[in-house]
Amino acid sequence: MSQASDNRELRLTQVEKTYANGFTAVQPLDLVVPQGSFFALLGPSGCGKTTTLRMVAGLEIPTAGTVRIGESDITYEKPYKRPVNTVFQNYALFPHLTIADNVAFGLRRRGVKNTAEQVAQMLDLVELTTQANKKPAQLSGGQQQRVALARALINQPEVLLLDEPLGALDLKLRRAMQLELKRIQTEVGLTFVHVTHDQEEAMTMADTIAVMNAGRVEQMGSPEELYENPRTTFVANFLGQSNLIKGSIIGKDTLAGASVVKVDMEGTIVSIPEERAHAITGAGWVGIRPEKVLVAPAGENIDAPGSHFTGATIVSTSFIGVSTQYVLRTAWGQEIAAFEQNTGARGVMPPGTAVDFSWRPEFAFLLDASQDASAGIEEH
Amino acid sequence: MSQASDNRELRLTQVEKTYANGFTAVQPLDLVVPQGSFFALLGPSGCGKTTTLRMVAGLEIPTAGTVRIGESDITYEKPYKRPVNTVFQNYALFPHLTIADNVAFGLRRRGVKNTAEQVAQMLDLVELTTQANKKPAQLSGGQQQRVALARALINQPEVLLLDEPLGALDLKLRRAMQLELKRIQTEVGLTFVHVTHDQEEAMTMADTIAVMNAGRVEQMGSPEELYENPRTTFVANFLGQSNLIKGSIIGKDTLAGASVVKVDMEGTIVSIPEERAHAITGAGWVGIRPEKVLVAPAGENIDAPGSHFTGATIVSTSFIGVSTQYVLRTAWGQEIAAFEQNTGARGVMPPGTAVDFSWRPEFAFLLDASQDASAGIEEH
Amino acid sequence: MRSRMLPYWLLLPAALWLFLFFLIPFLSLVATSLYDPDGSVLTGYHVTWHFANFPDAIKAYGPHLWRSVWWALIATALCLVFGYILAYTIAFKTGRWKNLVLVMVVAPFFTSFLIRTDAWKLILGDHGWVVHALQSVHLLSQDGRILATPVAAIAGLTYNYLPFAILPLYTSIEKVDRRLIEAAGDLYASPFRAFLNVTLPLTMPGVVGASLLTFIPAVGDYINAQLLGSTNDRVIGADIQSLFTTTQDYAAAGALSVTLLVVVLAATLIYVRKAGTEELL
Amino acid sequence: MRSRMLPYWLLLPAALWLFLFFLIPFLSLVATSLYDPDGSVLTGYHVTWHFANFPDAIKAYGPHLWRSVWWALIATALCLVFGYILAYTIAFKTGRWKNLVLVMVVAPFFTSFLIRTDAWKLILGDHGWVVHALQSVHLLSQDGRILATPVAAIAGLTYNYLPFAILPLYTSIEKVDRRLIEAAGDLYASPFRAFLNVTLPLTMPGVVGASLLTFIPAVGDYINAQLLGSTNDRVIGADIQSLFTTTQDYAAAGALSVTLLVVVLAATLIYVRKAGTEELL
Repeated sequence: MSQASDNRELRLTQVEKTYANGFTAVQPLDLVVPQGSFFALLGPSGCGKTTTLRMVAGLEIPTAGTVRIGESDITYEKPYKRPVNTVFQNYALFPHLTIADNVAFGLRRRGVKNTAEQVAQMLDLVELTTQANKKPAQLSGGQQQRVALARALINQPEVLLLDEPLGALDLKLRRAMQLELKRIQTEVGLTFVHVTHDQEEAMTMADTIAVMNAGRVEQMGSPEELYENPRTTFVANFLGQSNLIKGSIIGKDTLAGASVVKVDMEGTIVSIPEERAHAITGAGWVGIRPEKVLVAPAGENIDAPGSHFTGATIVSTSFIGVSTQYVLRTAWGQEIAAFEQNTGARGVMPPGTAVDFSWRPEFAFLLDASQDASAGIEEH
Repeated sequence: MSQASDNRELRLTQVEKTYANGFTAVQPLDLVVPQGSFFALLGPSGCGKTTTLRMVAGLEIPTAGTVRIGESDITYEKPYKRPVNTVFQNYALFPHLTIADNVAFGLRRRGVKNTAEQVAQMLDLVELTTQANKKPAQLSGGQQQRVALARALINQPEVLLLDEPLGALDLKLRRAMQLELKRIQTEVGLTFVHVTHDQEEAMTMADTIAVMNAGRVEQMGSPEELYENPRTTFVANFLGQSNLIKGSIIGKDTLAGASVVKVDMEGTIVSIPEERAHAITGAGWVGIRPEKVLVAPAGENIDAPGSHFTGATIVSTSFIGVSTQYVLRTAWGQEIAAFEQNTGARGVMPPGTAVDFSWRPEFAFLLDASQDASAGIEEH
Repeated sequence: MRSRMLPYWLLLPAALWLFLFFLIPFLSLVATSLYDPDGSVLTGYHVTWHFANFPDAIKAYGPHLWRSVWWALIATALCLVFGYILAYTIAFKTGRWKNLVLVMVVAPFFTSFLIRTDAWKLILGDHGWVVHALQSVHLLSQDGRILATPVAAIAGLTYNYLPFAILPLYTSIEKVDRRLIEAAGDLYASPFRAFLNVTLPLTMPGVVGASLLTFIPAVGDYINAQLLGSTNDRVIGADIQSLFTTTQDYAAAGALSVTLLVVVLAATLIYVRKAGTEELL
Repeated sequence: MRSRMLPYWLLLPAALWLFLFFLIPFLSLVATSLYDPDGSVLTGYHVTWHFANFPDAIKAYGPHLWRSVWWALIATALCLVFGYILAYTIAFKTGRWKNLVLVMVVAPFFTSFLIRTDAWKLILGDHGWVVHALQSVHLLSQDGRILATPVAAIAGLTYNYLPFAILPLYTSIEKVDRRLIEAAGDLYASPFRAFLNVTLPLTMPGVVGASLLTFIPAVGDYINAQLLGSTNDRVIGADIQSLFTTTQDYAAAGALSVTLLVVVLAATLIYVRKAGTEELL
């Protein structure tokens, strides 16, 4: 179905969805997904990411705005006429059809007579050739997921939509399927739009991530950009974990030839690179990722030239194999998290240990303090 | 119900369970769970851990062996007469009763007339006071989990059994509930026996972990012991991730006053401390955890004196925020995994980079090569 | 926009159904109940708003109505007890035989209502083996009989409506999560208390459904009374039937039908409210 | 050890049920069907293995049996069509009105079988508004009638057994995962193809259940034929009934009953096998 047009990017322009009951699931939204890219919509449940996906699939009609693939406007096109296929959250395999018939379903509906060869190729791609004549219920979760993928891919859609495709799998299997999906996307070169609430999944697979919250895109960029330089507290907390420390912004300065913003943080002056400072006056949140916080017993040398703090104590220590997670109480009484990889260079420090900690100033970021510091930390 | 006896440890002696169809779910098993400890049974599904738990609860009768709490033999005691309560996998809250009535259920069955005060205290402990008059279906998953906990704890059982109590929660909530459960266990001081297949969960919470596989306990010990010094390939792979590299064992030696076992590993002689060597002749697997493998661009200095290897290439790079996961191809053609915390000390190295890698020999372990190197890696 | 009216259009079949199959018959009946009682096939029938048809009919047939309700209640209670035991056994205790046993239970339904009732007539008849057996152990006097007694009629009702009781009971018992029963046991409830405090409350929808599915048709049934009961013990269904077909006293027949309908609806509403299962309706 | 025999003991109620309510009536019937045909109330009845009862009965009543089967088939087909439309509408299109509409559909069931049929008799009667309406638009001749025709009898069967068709259909349609229909649409199936290729195959258990629940009782039914049909169009249920009660020719009644039972069982087995839903039984 891929057409020989030059640019078949997916473009959402001012797309909006308000339901009959007045609830606005998606605020006016602009998105451009380049052809052949792996794009992730990341956000908590209810943020509008699934509604956005369904509007692309044609399962919901936008209240306003347009959905285009290349030059063709598909905003009001019926779902069964769109060059778009979906891998549904719970796979939605047809229970009364065999695996082969499930995979052939789309081709047959489009009038393709001889589907056997294409089905065989596709089953080979997802390594399910031996399961062709089984019914979906006889397959494991991971196998069902691959059938759902094959059933969508065989139609060679211009855009493949994935709605939390790995949500039903357990942790280890999920990690394995992430690599698999990424490999297949690279191989077939289609545009993938992937909806997920699992930040690790989005970061592992996507070229570009759009973080959604309450119907809006909070920030969009590559995984590294979003992780290293979040613009809002929501992104800082939802994508990984962040320590946010209150400070008052002093103003811009130049340090070793680079523009920085200086902040008085609990009596210590820290310098944030200007491109990482998303507030320039008043109060601000100084943010730092736990793995950037290096800890050592009080007085020992720390390999992180920059912001150095003394007088902290370890409050709790969790050994989780790969790393140890510490919670420190700082001299000014705040609890902050620090991760240390168990490289073996140092043993695990028990709670109560007096420690110093430090971070390289170029990894801190500065956010506007008018935002809720706990936005994006899932409540229960 | 806690009795004034000196030692109310839970003791399973040669407990065995074979079903009518001949399947042996639990091979003869000895376990001692000290009073007041947090004990985890960890293993993949079907390993017999849940059957073991159910035999303690009285929901299954052992084919042979005895279950004792202190001096009392409860092997054949009816479940409703045991000083044991369970937090079930899907909570098993009574849908027709309010939260308060759910929590009061056990007390009422034992003839306690005035339960209001104890229920109020217990709801306070799990922070659900305001939900007392709701029905379970009106609560979120995390709240239901806490009701299930309160309903069991209010009976002050001598042993509290937890059957994958966090399995139905999503990742972030699971991590929060782990800390909560651990806090409550420390507060109430009861014996907790916790069944799980999530190794991170077991390591975060338990004092002692028994790793089960195919009806047998493979290894038992503290989380650090099991993680740092696994005795079988199953434990090495199931509890975290391991690189296993084939080598031929040369024999014992003494190095700087310590007993070591020397192994010829792909041309390099490595020394494994004797207490970490679980094979002493023939072929062996040299095991090393990915976070112990330090990587640097070829020729750069690595802060890990010991086994040093050159001529490797990065095959894949996954940035996951907290850390970057590399897969390297070694000079002898094997793929091995290495994790690097994103402390900011070095940027992410792209695939194709020529690298050296190294690990401290005291963190390697040596396993018998007759074992399957992929045991415990969940297949799909 | 395009489909805003669609749901309303699609409600049409249901509305039509209700109109055709409930409202029209019901209104026809109500109209009939208000006919001039002196009408006949020859003189024609006319709605004269003759409300006296109701007290007249109730005066004449009140005891029969009362007997029908009473018999139906006893039959419903018996159906609930037997049905619950059977359904519970099938749902919880038969394991892999479950399907076989379910087929066994539904099997009698494959013979028609009438044939089954006729067969019972043979069995319970004065020369049948049941009477002989009961007489030989002196549970029944030598000239005692079962056929043509209320016992036979109620037994027939119970037997004929038992499948209607078993199916909803089975459905709701089968849905009970076994883990809840295990949890009750874990929380110091003996098997009996677990049944009272967990299983029974959770299966109330099935109990209510079974009650309604047996009581409602049993009240109007006259076949069992006619074939198995005594001619002295007339039930309201038989009265309505003969008024409609033999006597052709449509006014009385209509009044009696409406009265019966009101009694059944009232009984249902009170019962459902008492059982606390309003959400079922 | 202690509970190894328990499951067998618990199978007892089901076995007892089958014995009492199916095997005994069935064996009684079979015995009856082999009575000496010359027996009477006065001379008594004896099993003489008189197999000729069967050809005799079939010869005498074959056309009636054929008519019953034929009418039941038509009524079943009509029930399936109307029932599917109604059940589909309720399950998929009524949204939050679902419960209300379900009550509407079940409401007619609250009046007894007999009263409903009698009410229909009034409606379809020669002086009822249906006939007048049809006559005034010349769809029916001035002396044409509906009552006392096969049309009325089949309409009555359809009407009375429709609730039995709707409930299994509704249950199975309601269970269909809407996401499968969305998935079919996503995979280039128009709504009509999605219905044919996904919804319909997935609801086959409901179709089979509905067919059996209407066909089986409809074959044996004689009330509709008696009240609404013509006296010239006798059905097999009426024959059995009058042989049992009026003529007291137990031999012929028994032979006819057994024949009917065999026909129904055979039809069921063939149908279920054709529909490929053996696992339902």
